Order: sequence, then C-alpha cells, then structure tokens
Amino acid sequence: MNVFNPSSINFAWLPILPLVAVAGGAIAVLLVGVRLQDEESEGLGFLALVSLLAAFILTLFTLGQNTLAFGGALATDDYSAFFELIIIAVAALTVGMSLQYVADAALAGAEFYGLVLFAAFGMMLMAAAGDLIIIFLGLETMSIAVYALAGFERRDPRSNEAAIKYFLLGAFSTGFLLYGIALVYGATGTIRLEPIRAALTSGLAANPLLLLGLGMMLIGFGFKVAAVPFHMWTPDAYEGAPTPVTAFMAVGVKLAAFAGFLRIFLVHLGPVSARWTMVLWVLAVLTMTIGNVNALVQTSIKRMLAYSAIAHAGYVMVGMAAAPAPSAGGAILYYLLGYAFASLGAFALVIALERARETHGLIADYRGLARTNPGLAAAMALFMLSLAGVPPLAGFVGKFYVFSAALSSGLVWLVIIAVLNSVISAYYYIGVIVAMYMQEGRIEVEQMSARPALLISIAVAVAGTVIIGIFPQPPMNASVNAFASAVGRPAIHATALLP
Amino acid sequence: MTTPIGYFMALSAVLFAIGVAGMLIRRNVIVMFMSIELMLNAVNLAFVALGRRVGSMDGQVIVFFVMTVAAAEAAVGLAIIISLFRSRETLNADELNLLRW
Amino acid sequence: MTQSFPALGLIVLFPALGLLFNLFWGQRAGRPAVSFVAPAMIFLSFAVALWGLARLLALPAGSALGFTLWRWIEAGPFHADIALRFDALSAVMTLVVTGVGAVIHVYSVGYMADDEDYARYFTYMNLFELAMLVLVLADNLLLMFIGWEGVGLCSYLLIAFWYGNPQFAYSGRKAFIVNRIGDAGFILGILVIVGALAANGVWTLTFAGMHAHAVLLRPVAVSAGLLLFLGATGKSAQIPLYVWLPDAMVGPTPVSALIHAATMVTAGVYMIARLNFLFTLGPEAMRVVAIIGALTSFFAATVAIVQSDIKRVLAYSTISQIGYMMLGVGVGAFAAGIFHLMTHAFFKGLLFLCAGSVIHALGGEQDMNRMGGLRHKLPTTWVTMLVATLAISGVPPFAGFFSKDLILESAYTSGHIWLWLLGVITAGLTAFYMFRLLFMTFHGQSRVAPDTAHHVHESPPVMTIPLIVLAVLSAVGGLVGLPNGVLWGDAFKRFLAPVVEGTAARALTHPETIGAVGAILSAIAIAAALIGITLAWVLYLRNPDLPETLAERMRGLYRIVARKYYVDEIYDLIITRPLFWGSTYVLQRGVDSLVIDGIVDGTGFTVEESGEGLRKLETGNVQHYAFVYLLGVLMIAAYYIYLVMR
Amino acid sequence: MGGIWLTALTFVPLLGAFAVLMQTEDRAIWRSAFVFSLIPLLISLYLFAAFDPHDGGYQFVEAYGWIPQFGISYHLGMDGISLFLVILTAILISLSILYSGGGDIEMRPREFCFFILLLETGLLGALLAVDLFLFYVFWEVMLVPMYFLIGIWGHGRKIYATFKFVLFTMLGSLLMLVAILYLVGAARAHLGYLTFDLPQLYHVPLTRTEARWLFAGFAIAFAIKVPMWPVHTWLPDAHTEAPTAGSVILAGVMLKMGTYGFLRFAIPLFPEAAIEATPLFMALAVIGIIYGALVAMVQPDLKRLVAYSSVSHLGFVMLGIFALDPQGVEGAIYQMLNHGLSTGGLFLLVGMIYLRRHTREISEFGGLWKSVPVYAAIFMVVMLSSIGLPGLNGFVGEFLILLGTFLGTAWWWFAAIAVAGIILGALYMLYAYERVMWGPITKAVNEGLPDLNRREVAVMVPLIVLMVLMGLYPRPLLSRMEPSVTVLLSRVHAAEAQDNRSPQKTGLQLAAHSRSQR
Amino acid sequence: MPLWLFTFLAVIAIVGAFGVILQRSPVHCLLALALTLVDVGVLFVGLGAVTLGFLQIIIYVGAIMVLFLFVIWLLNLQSEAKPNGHLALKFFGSIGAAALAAELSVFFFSAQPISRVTSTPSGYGSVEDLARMLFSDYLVAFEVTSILLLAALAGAIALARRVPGAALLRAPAEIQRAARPGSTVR
Repeated sequence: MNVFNPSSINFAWLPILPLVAVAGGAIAVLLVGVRLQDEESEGLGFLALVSLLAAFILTLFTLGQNTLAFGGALATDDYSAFFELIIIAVAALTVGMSLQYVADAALAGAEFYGLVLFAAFGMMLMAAAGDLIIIFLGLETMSIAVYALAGFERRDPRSNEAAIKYFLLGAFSTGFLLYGIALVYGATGTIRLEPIRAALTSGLAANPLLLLGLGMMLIGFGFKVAAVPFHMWTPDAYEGAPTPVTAFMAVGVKLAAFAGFLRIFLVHLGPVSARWTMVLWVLAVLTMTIGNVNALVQTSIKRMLAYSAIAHAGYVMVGMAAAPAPSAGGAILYYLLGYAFASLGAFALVIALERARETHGLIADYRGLARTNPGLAAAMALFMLSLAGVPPLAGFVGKFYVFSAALSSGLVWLVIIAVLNSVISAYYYIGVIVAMYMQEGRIEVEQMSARPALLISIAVAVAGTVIIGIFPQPPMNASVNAFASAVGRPAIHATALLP
Repeated sequence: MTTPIGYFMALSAVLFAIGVAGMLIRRNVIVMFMSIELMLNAVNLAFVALGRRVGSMDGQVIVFFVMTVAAAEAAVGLAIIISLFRSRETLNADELNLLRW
Repeated sequence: MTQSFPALGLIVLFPALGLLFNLFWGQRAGRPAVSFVAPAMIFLSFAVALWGLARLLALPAGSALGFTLWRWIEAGPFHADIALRFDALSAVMTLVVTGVGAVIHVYSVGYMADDEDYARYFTYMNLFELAMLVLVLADNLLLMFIGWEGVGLCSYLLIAFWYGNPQFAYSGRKAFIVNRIGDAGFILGILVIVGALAANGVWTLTFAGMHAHAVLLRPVAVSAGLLLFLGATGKSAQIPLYVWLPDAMVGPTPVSALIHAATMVTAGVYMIARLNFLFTLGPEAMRVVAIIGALTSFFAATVAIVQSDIKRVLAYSTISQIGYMMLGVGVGAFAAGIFHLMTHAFFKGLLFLCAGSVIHALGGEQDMNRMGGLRHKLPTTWVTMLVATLAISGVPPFAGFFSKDLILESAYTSGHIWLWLLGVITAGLTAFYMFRLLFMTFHGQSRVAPDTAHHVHESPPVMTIPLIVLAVLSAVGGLVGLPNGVLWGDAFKRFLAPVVEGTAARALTHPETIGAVGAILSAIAIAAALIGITLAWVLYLRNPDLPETLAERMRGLYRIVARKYYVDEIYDLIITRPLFWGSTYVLQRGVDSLVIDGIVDGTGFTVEESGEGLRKLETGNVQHYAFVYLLGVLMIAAYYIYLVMR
Repeated sequence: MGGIWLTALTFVPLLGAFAVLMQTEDRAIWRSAFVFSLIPLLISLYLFAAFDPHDGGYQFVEAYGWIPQFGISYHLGMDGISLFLVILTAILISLSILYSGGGDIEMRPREFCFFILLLETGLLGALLAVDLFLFYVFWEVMLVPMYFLIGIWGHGRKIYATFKFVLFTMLGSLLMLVAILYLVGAARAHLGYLTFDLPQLYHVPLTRTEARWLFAGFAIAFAIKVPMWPVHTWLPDAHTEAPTAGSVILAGVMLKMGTYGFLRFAIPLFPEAAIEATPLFMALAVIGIIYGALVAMVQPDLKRLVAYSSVSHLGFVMLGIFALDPQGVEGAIYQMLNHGLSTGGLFLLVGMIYLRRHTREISEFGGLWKSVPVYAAIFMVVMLSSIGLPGLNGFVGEFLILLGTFLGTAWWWFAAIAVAGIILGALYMLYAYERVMWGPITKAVNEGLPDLNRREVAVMVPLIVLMVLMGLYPRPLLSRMEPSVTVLLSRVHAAEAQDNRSPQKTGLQLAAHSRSQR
Repeated sequence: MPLWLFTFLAVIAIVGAFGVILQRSPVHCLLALALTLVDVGVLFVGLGAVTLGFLQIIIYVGAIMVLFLFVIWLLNLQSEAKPNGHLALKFFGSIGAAALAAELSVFFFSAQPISRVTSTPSGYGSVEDLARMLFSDYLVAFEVTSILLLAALAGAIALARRVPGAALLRAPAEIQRAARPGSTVR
C-alpha cells in the first residue's frame, strides 16, 4: 500500500492555461459582480472579454505541440486549439452582443457573464478532452450553464419554458450518453480515447456492448447537435431563450458538441466507421430535410434560424457519413467555421432589431429594413446568402468541401439529397431578404452607434463570412492540419484531401 | 454462487427503462426530474457492474463524478423549476406550450 | 466569261443614297428637294444600267458583267459574297425595274403631291428600288434572298402606307406573312441546294457556280425546284398563296403599279428563269409550275370578271398574267416568260397608272359602278388606257400579243395541249374583263356621283407624261420579239438564250415551230381575244342591264365567284383561327400555366404543406418530444441489434 | 500570360460598384456608374482589336493559383466564343445604365447601379473563367444581383417571379455543382492530382454512364438558364416583372450563359454524351421555337410577348449548337449576339413606352406612329432585326443555324420545322406592331405622347448601327469565331470517331475535311 | 453476492422504481425514489464498491433527495390531478420503455463474456483506491467538477433569487395571442 505521491502525475501547465484563464475569469466576474448593481454590468462584460482575450492568446501558444497531458485526460493538439479558438471567439462575440442587451433587460450581469464563461470553459474542455469522462464533464458544465442562461430572462414566461424544456430533455439525454460511455467502458475496459482506438483496431469491433454504447453515445451527441429526431427541443429553446443566449447555443454549443462528437467518432471510432456511418447517413437525411422543410414555414425569425441550425447540423453529418474519406474531417471543420460566423452574425442582427422595439421577432417585422438601415440589411442579406451557400461566401465553400468529401466516398445520393435541401433552404433564406428589400414596411432601428459592441460583433461576423469565403486557403489549411493532428497523422498534403 | 454481472446489467436496464417511462407518462415536472435521477442511477449501477467485470476502479470513480453532476443538475434544475413556478404557477408539463410550431 | 464592271455598284448605290436622303433629310429638305432627288436617283440607276447594257452588247454573247463588293458570310467552308452580276437576264430586269420605276416615281410626284407623308413615301419607294435591284443583280441565291425579302418588306410598308386605316394595316401584314410562307420554302430550297452541293464538297451559291455543277443538283432538282417555286407562288401571287395581292391594292396606286404589277410580283418568274438549269433538271417540278401557272391565270381571270373595284380587277388580272408567265417558264420557254414579264410591266404598269389617274380625278373613287362616260373628261387617260387594254388583250400589234402568243405557242409545241387550251380561254376572258373595265369606266353614260362630277379633270402633265411614255412602250415594246423569221425575228429570245437556255435547257425546248403552225395558233388566240371584246361590248355597251339579269340567272355561281371562291374565309377557318385558339387555350393556358407551372408551383406547395404538417408535430409538449426521442433511440438500438444478430 | 487585361475587365465594374456606393447625389451616381461601365467596354473593344483571329485557343490568359492545394486556380482566358459575348455584355450594360438614368429608375439609384455593376462582374467573370470552380463562383454571383434587381425594382408579382427565377436557376446550378465535383473526383483518379482546370479535365476517361449523368448534370443547369422548353416558365415571369434594365441584361446576356455553358463546358467535356443527346436537345429546341412563337402570338402584354419570343430565339441557338458543325455553331454564337441586340432593344423600347403610359397592354395602344414616329420607326428596325430580315443581323444567324442543322445532322428535317418558326416569328411581331403602332389612335392619352428624347435615341442608335453592320458585314466576327469553333468541333469529331453511330453526318465531316485541305 | 440477495434487492429496486412513476403525490414518489437509491447503494456494496455505496446513500439520499423535498414543500405541490387524457402517450410511452428494456437486455445476454467475474485486487473499492484514482488519473476531472459545481451554484442563484422587477414582461395569454400570423413570404 504505497502512499500517494504527487510526482507520479505528469503535470503539464500549458494545456490547461487557457481553461484556467476562462475559469478564473468566470470566478473573477462573479466576485466583482457581488459588489455591482445589475445596471452597471458592462464592466463585467469587459472583464469577461479580457479573460477571453487572455485565453485566446494562451491557446495560440498551445498550437503545434501535439501531446497528451495528464495521462491522456487532456489532448493538446491543433484540433483542440482550433475549436478552442473558435469557441473563445464565439463566447467573446456573444458577450459583445450581450453588453447592451443585459443592461437594457436589467439582467444580473455577474451571473450572466459568469455563466457564459463557465459554458465556454465546458466547451473548451470538450474540445480538448482526451477521455470520455472529461468530455462528459465538459458537456455537463456547458449544459448546466446554458440551462441557466436559457432561463435567464426570468420575467419572460417563454424564457422559463425554454429553460425547463431544454433542461428536462438535456438531462434525459445525459442518461443515454452516460449509458453509452458505460457500455464502451465495459467493452473496452477503459475510458481513455487512445486506448479505445487501440482496442478497436485489435479486433472486438463486433462486441455488442461496444456497438450499443456507440449507438447510445451517438444519440447523446445527436441531441446536443440537434439531429433529427433528437432535435425537438431546439426550436423551443432557441425561441424562448434570450437572443444572445440563443446565438451562443446555436453556435457555441453546437460547435463544442461537434468537437466532442468528431473527436470520438471520426478520430477514435474511425476504425469501426463501417458500424456507424450508415446511421449518420439516415440521420443526416432526416436532419437536413426536416430542418429545412420546417424552417420553410416558420414566421418567427428565431425559430427559422433554429431550424436552419438543425439543417446545418445535417450538412455536417453528411460530412461525417463520409468518414472514410480522408478529406471529411478538414471539410467539416471548415464548414463549422463558416457556419459559426454567418449564424452568429444573423443572431446579432436579430438582437439589434429586436431591441429596436417590442417585436415578436417575426420575419414580417423586417420589412423595409433596407430603407431604414441599409447597412444592417446588407449584413443580414450577406449572412442569409452565406447560410444558403451562395459563392463566394464562406457557406458555399464549406458546402463545396463537404459535398466533395461525401462524393469521394461515393455517397452520390446523399449529396444529391443535400443539394435539393440547399434549394429548399434558399427559399426561406431569401424570404428574409425579400422581406427586408422588396416588401414595404417601416421598422425603426435605434442608432447603432449607440451600441458599438454589437456593431463590432456584426462587423467581425461579416468580415469572417466574406474573407474565409474568398480566401479559403488559410482556414482550410488550418482545419485540415487540426484534424490531422487529432488523428495523429502528420499534416497530410492537401491534394490528398479532395476526392 | 455469485450473481453474474449480466443480471446487474439487466436490472440497470430495467431501472433505466422505468425511468424513461416515468419521463414519458408523468405530468409533474418534478416527478419527471425524479425519473431522470432514476435513469442516472441505473447507469451508475451499470458502471459499477461493468467496472467490476473489467476489474478496474474507473467505473466507481466515474460514478463518483456522475453523482456530482447529478447534484449540480439537481441544483440548477430545481432552480429552474422554482422560477418557472413563480412565473407560471404550474408545474404541469401540458401547460408549458407557449413555445410550439 | 465574266468581266468586272465596278459601275454596277452605282446601280444599287443611287437608290441607297436616295433612301438615306429621304429618310434623314426628307422632312427638313421639303417636297421640292424630295420630288427631285427620289426620281433622279432612279434615272441615274437607269442610265448606269443602259451603260452596262452597252458594255454587255459589246461583249460576245453569253458573257456577263460582274462586281464583287465584299465577302459577306463565311462559316466553315460555306461562304457567300455580296456580289452583282449583270448578264442578259438581269440586264432586262434591271432596265425594266429602273425604267418603269423611274417613270412611276415621276408619276408619284404628282399623285402623292398632297400627302403629308411625302418623304416617307419616297423613302419606301427608293428602298424598294434598292431591294429590287439587289434581287435582280444578285449573283448568288443568298444575296438574291436579301432583295427577295427586302421587296417584301417594302410592299408591306407601302400597302400599309396609310396605316391609320386598320384594314390597310391588316392587308400589309397579310402580304408580309403570306410572303414569309413562300420565303420559308425559298430558304429550304437554298438549304437543299447547298446540301446537295456540299455533299460533293462543292460550296457555292453563285448562279454561275451552281450552273457549272448543275449535274450534282440532279438528285434534288425536283424537291429544290418545288420548294423554290413555293417561294415564287408567294412572291408572284400564284395559287395557293395569291390571296395577299388583291388586298394589296389598298396601297397608293403608283405602288400597285410599280410593285404589285410591274416588278416585284414578277420576281418569282425571274427567279425561276434564273435557275432554269435547276428546273430543267426536274421535269416534274416544271410541270407543276406550268399547271399552277395555267390554273392561276384562268382562275384569277374568272374572278376578275365580276369585280367592280377597278383596282381589284387589275389585281386579279395581274395574278392571271403572272400565271401566263409561270406557264411560259413552266413549259421551258423561259425567254417567253421573261418577254411577257417585260411587256406586262409596260401595259400593266400603265393600266394601274391610268386607273390611278381616274381615281385621282374622281377624288379616290374606285368603284366602277360610279364611273362611266369619262373619256371626254379624261382624254389622255382614255387613250393610253385603250392602248394598254389592247395590249393586254393580246391584240396585234400591241406588246401583249407577241409575248402571250409566244407563251401559248411554246405551251402547245411542248405538248401541253390542255394547258394551251386553258391559256387560250383565259386570253378570251382577259379581253372580256379588260374591255368590261374600259367600257364601264370611260363609256356609257356617267354614273359619277353628282358632287364629284363637276370637278373631274384630267391629271397634271407630271402624271400624264408617264402615261404616254408607257403607252408608247406598250404599243411597240413587243416588237423586240417578233416571231421567228420576221425581220429581226426573235431577237429577244436570242439575246436571252445563252442565259436561260443553257446546255441542259436546250434538250427540252421545242424545235423551232414552222411558221404555219405558229400562224394558226396566233389566229386562234386573236380570235379568242376578239370574242371576248365583242362579248364585253354586247354586255356593257349594247344593253348594260343584261349583266344583272345574267347575275340573277346564275346567282349561286355569281356569288361564289364574286366572293372570290371564299378562299380567304377558308384559309381563315382552317389555319388562322385554329392557330390562335390552340396557342391561347392549349399552349398558353394549358401547357404553360396548368401543366408546367402546375408542376412547379405544385412542388413548392407540397413542400410547404408538408412543412405545415411537420410543424404541427412541434406540439410544445416536452413529453411528446421525449417520446420522439425515444423512438429514435429504439430505431438506432434496433439497427445495432440487427448488426449483432447478423 | 496576357497581362492583366481580363482581370481589369472583370473587376473594374466591381470597383465601380463600390465607387458608386460612395456617391450621394443622383446625377453623380448615374454618371460614375456609366463611366465605370464604359471602361470595360473600351477594354473589350481593345481586346477585339488585339485578338488574334487565327488562334483558336485562349488568349490574354491569366493563370494564378487561388486555392492551389485543391487545384483551384484563378484562370481567365478569352477565345472566339467568349470574345463577342463579352463585348455584348459590356455594351448592353452601358446602355441599360444610360437608359435607366433617364428616369426609368427613380427609386434608390445607388443600390441599382451597385447591383448592375456587380452583375457585370459576375457575367464577365463567368464568360472568362477557364477554371470550373471559378466559373461556378461567378455563375452564382451573377444570380444574386439579378435577383435583387427583379425583386426591388420590378413590377407586379415581382416576388413570385423572383422566387421562381432563383429556385429554378439554383436547382440547376447545384446539380451542376455535384457534377463538377464528381468530374473532378474522376479526374483525380486519372491524373493523380487535383484540378478544376478546364483543359486538363477534357481528357478524363469516363464510363458511358458516368458521362451521361455528368452531362445531364451540366445540361440541366444550362437548359434552365437558356431556357429550353419545358423549363422555360420562369422566364416570362422574370422578364415581365423585371425593370427594363433587368430584362435587357437578363435576355441580352444572362440567357446566353446557358447556351455558352453548353459550348464551353457541357459539350466539350462530354462529347459522346452530347452526341447521344443530340436528337433530344434538337427536338426540345424545335419545340421551343414553335412553342415560344405561338404563345408569344397570343400575349396581351407587350413585354411578355417579347419574353416568349426569347424562348423561340434561344431555341434557334440551341438548334445551331447541337448541329455540331461550323455553320451551326457559328450561327448559334452569332444568333446569341443578335438576340442580345434585338431583344435587348425591344425590351428597351417597351420600357420607354411603359415609362410614358405605365401600361404594357397592347390593347392600350394603337396608332402610335402618328404620335411618336421616331419611336415607331426605331421599333420597326429592331423588330425586323428580331424576325431575321435578310440584310439585318438576325438573318445571318438564323440562316447559318438552319444551314448547320441541315448539313450537320442526321435530323435535317428539324431545320424544316424550325423554318416554320421564322414564319411565326414574323406573324407575332408584325401582329403586335400593327396593333400598337398602326390603325387609328383609339386612346386619347396616346395623342400627346412625347417622342423619344435625345438620351433614349442615344441608347437605341448603337444597337441599330450594330444590327445593320452585323447584317451586312458579319465576316470580322465569324472569322474570329471560326478557329475556336474548329477547336471545339475537333474534340467532338474525335469523340465521334471513336463510336461511329451517326451515319449520314454529311456536311459536318465534309466541312472538317475540306478545312483540313485548306 | 449471492443470487438470492440480488433477487431480493432487485425486486425492491424495481418496486421502488415503479413507485416513483406510479404514485400520485410527489412526496410519495420521492420516498419511493429514496428507497430505490438506498437499495442501489447496497447493490454497490455488494459489487465491492463499498465506499461508493456509502457515498451513494450520503450524497443522494442525504443531499439531493432532501433538496427535492425542500422544493416540493417550498412550492407546496399537491398530488397530480386525475390522469388527464394523454392515454395515448401513456400507453405508447410505456410500450416504448418496455421495448427499450427488451432491446437493452438483448444486448446484455448476447454479450457472452459478460458474466465472467474477474478476481479483484485486495482493497478493491476502498477509500484509498478511490482517492488515488481521483488525484492521479482523474485529477483534471476532479478539478473540473469544482468548476462544474461553481457553475451550477451561479446558475441556481441567478435563477432562484427573487426577480428585481417582479412584473412579468408579458403575460402568457398575451404571448399566446401574439402567436404567428400567416407566413411572410408570398
């Protein structure tokens, strides 16, 4: 019975510094917040931004070194860095667009920003996780924070309702995810990802426990990324939650969920991809189709965006169904990047306009926006077009890569279905543009200059959507290398990537 | 003679299913939440049993974490329920339909 | 051999200049300038044409003058130039077109004197001259087609010159569309020819070139011939496409004289004569041409008998006379056809101008029932018209006699007895209705409306001089073609021969007929004419009420003939209406709106409805959500069970 | 490397678009927009002069890596096929800006000019791109501004029209995207590296089935754009509701993108499949010719009539393209230009009269010649060009197409049917003209209509001059097309030589043959 | 652990579980749940996870259940009204749950090696082992739980503390009314 000896742990500071920064920021915000009134919450926002900035910079340092820290608990590779950077950016943008909102709604700033940071912490953890339990914990941290955020607008019954629905179903699916983890653990005897892959490659791919666990985890993640039929919570939660939170859910949560999803399935369950691509094929079709067709008939902008978020998850799953293709991973990462900017931007627009007056956030309310505020209208149009996948915007290039990956692994029909879905989606995305540009109506927008943070967030989103669309090379390299690093392959040369 | 692990797994499966059923058939949000706790426990049982089978402690450690998570969830969940009750004066799942379509 | 003669360019250049002048400066320059420039240009062309003729005569027979302006179309090996060719045939045509044209231009100066759109009128006229000259001077089929459609355009514009009247506008369109139908045939004919030549690696459309490779055309001669002849029926108002010409009479009378009598409508004959080497390779085609020609001439003559509108009578007589020409070229007597074309240009142009003068005098009256006894009031017009009438009736020694006689003779000697017979009868009819026209207009007692009666006056010299010029031509113009053996006998034919009776043609044409047979034939023709004249005299001068009684007697027949055999109505019924009806209700409302758009919108609708349906699944009840979730779980689990069990 | 001419050509309008956004005062907006549309015109004219008429390949080529790791390059080039479409685009855009500035567009001129210039960039880019990816990008880019033009400045059921337009086109182009990706995949399997570069994709070995499917993928996209019957129904709506400038560009240039696509991509990439599909496409083309003409004949709305006439004219173009012999293809290209001029002109004229009367109902007019003679005269000329009167541009194209069809294919009798289209063309046009311009003036409002003003005349004159010039002296154009067309057809023949299933391609083979002698 | 004991405990657990989902009054449900949890705790011990068994009882029954109880009392919930419709959902829900149980069992019994029990090292499941694991392999996870709890804390505070301006933003009824007019496009 040897005594416990700390030196037996290989202790690496660098990988956890970004996490520490974020968590520290959260705690700081909470502590400072105790002394502040809700009205003066901007300060806290900036504090949060500072910590995020710090985390961002620290993450940059972790680039390039692909190590497993803490006995494999944390995987510090470009993959995690890639997602962490995006997540931090997303969180920062969320904070940015919340500043005014929180102040106007007189929400409890300390808790709000604190929770955003906690959620970000959880997300980063999911991206960096090296074993199942860390992923689980990260996911829970994120979820719990987001449950709370969803119900944050306590005076709005819809907010409570969104929170409770999200919470109940979330906890429900946590059960399934856990069960899945349990079974995989039972089948492989470990919860570290690397050994699991090793175990798989050494046979036992047919183990029923493994298969069931695989299925259960698939369900758990399917819920988080809002894949049909585990998507039902999405529209309600998105619509009810305070809009900045919605944005955070639609982008941050989805990204983090995919970060874990991809790392587990594409990277470490890759050897048995034959066992799950079929399921993803079906899920992708369902998700895209139902998402788009539903979005088609929505009249509330937030609900419409919710369904569009579902549909986009579907496109990503098209990429996942193409797992055998070497290019799939990079394509998906790039797609998520493009999606993040456009979607965030759209929600930022929603915030800008919904604060303009007491609107129900109907698409119809956007009529005539092109008159009253051409700038905003143009930005919104840009995001819509990017989401619809019109070149040369990011959305198009993403679709382009994902489809080509799918084709290269022979999923012609899946791609055609996806393409038809894109046509459907064009219909409702353009519906927004029609409302803004081609229909009469008067929506007054309060002076944007009064809300610099929001304005900057929108600007960033626009820049991102356009730039990574026109110069897809650097981000594409980044995502390719990121995925390669996760697989542990040296950065494959790109020509190996497309079909 | 000792009980095969399979039985424990079966039991966990049954409990899990009952939990699911509770989630589906009970109107009261709190009771639904309880059913979820039930599911989590079924999973815990599975963890311990499987851990026993592979002969490693990991299962138990995970259960430890799951308990923590359960506690955290309980805290937030109940808080949500409270604020919900404040604004809506009901915990009946049927009446939570402001958001639909 | 062809000799380059750049001056040919001038022939078409002058009308072009006139066109531009009238188009852009006509309004500002004022009437005097216009009335000088427009005819002057045509006279200049005429002069150049004479010069060209002189050059041509100087050259050995069968040679031609040519001038290539520029390479027009070239795609792959196919190419066509914008080039002019001035040989015997085109020489005759050019002289007719410019000569008669010039005269009529002068006449127009008087006739249109008080029309507000003076400049526009002469713009069109010059444009017409230009197009017509391109048509006759073209050295290849494609360029000819430019002129071919160009003249069609001009007739369209000029028929509808007084566009204010919807009826006129309609007639104009009708003319163009009917011509277009013919032109379609023309184009296809060109395609067939090119195809046949290209199949042997020959890429040419020049008449010389085609003539040189005529052998290659043998397989397609009939089809190509018939297709081109379809074009001719449109342009030259033959059955079945003649319907536009009578309506075309609503245009200004000089237009009717120039375009719808003298020149344009004879283009079909010219074209066939031009392509004689092709037609002679396809005897069937020739026969069709001849038969159609004969039938048309007879049929039109019958209609002409009962018309009361002076210009309509002339219109139908034009159709009838062109029928003669077709008969001529159809039986292989191309020279005869062209000969009649020329004489016809003289006397028919003259007839129209006279009619114009009458109408002018009566202030626009065209109904012969309101004329009569005008010969004292309009002496010049009467005399000239008499000459023209004698000419068309084929009374020697006037122009018409020789040409018509030549045609009939050729018909007979080439063995088409029945066609010859038909021709003879038609000759009688022609004489009859022409003299009917003459009598009803100038003789008997005046039926002129009293208010117009008192200011009826002879036309100004600017109009009468052209009458006289043409009258002279109609009188003596036939002498260039005296029967064989008489004096310079058959000079005209000999002049044309190298062009129109090339190697291939000679085989088919009749042996030179002995004078005796020719004399008999001529006698019969003359007899027919005289009978017709006497009949007309009896009916319309001796006892003018007889026609009515006759009409009463055979009312049914009379109505049918008077209504022009209801051809227009039939066409309208079986072609026009179904077309419009079908387009509206079947294509537009049916296929487009119902079927295609139905499918399109239907798809959208379906998608949207299913959306509405799916939407309802979002009941807002958490437990429903959880249930759907559970279903998903069961599915996936089931899939994996399947994997395990397998 | 041909300098930066093509890049300048393509992106000057974009520059202009943003320059226009800077402007505030209306006159300044229009002026700068016009200037910026003139620059590409001048450049394209220079290129016309500098174009080497004996070279069938791409000229003024620019090729730089864009996304090298995916074999996507920024590769622009111009050959005899695209040269004239480029010039046409430049001309029509300038003219429509010039026209729109004259009071047609009162509302939000800044955005209007912005979108028009953006559109020009898209169009020119699509015409010059030699890289499939680049092409696709421009292809989509040109869709968006057009969609705004219709939707914002349109009339009537503009929204419906817009949606129909976008969804139709997008469906097609996305299928094309799939085809492109698949093709590139196949290319990689063959070449071993990744490329979207058109010339390199020519020689990708495909199984017959693959080729058929891929050809279908491309062909559908292009056929919708053309539009061929029966996917044409978006066109009348789009045209009718679009603002005048929109219709002009849509009809004048955008439809050509479809036909151009066939020439540049669909046919040379999959010659065997194209040859197989010839009867189908010729049949559709002929149906389009007759159908469009008949439906146009019964339209009560002048603009709609012109729109349907486009269906008929483009039918001719498709007929010529699938004749697959020099006459047919050159005729088709020529007919694209003619259609751009004549139909563009007609739309402008309709717009002018709409500006005066705010209606396009034919029954509303009558006897206009009396009140607006100049307008009527110009209308007459443009109409004649549109119905292919010999001596004007229209005839050259139509004749060559018919000739090509007759010579080049075993289905020569399609030419015979198509000729009926010429008759009907005259019918509906003259019928409309008669009702609008001739007859007595029925409506008092039409009495005092102002005739065309200087600006409007200035808009029309260049078109008419071109019509006459191109009618009488088409040679400089045809001779520049010839080499490129030869190159194109030699590919087709090569493919055809492999499987000789069309026995009597008389004219075609002889054409190729006799050229080889020259 | 002997089979009879397992059977006994299993029966209790299942009965308790059914108690949770079948009883009217939330409080009774809670008690039934507590019963099941304790029972599971005993099963843990039986599986050799002694520490964990006790933790289970302490944390769950001692903390979480009590928390539930407080809330129930705080909101003084009455027992559910009589089953209000939703029979379809109840029916199919139960079916689905049963099906799930069935499917899961299929897996467990089709997995052969599962019933083998490996001999465990001495002190398996002891506090030391647990602690060592926690502070070596699971250090990160352990630290993360602290953050997790902190987040939960913040969230709970944010949600549960009194609303400053107690007035609702909009009354549910009004929101219902503001529900979607006809769709925009068209």
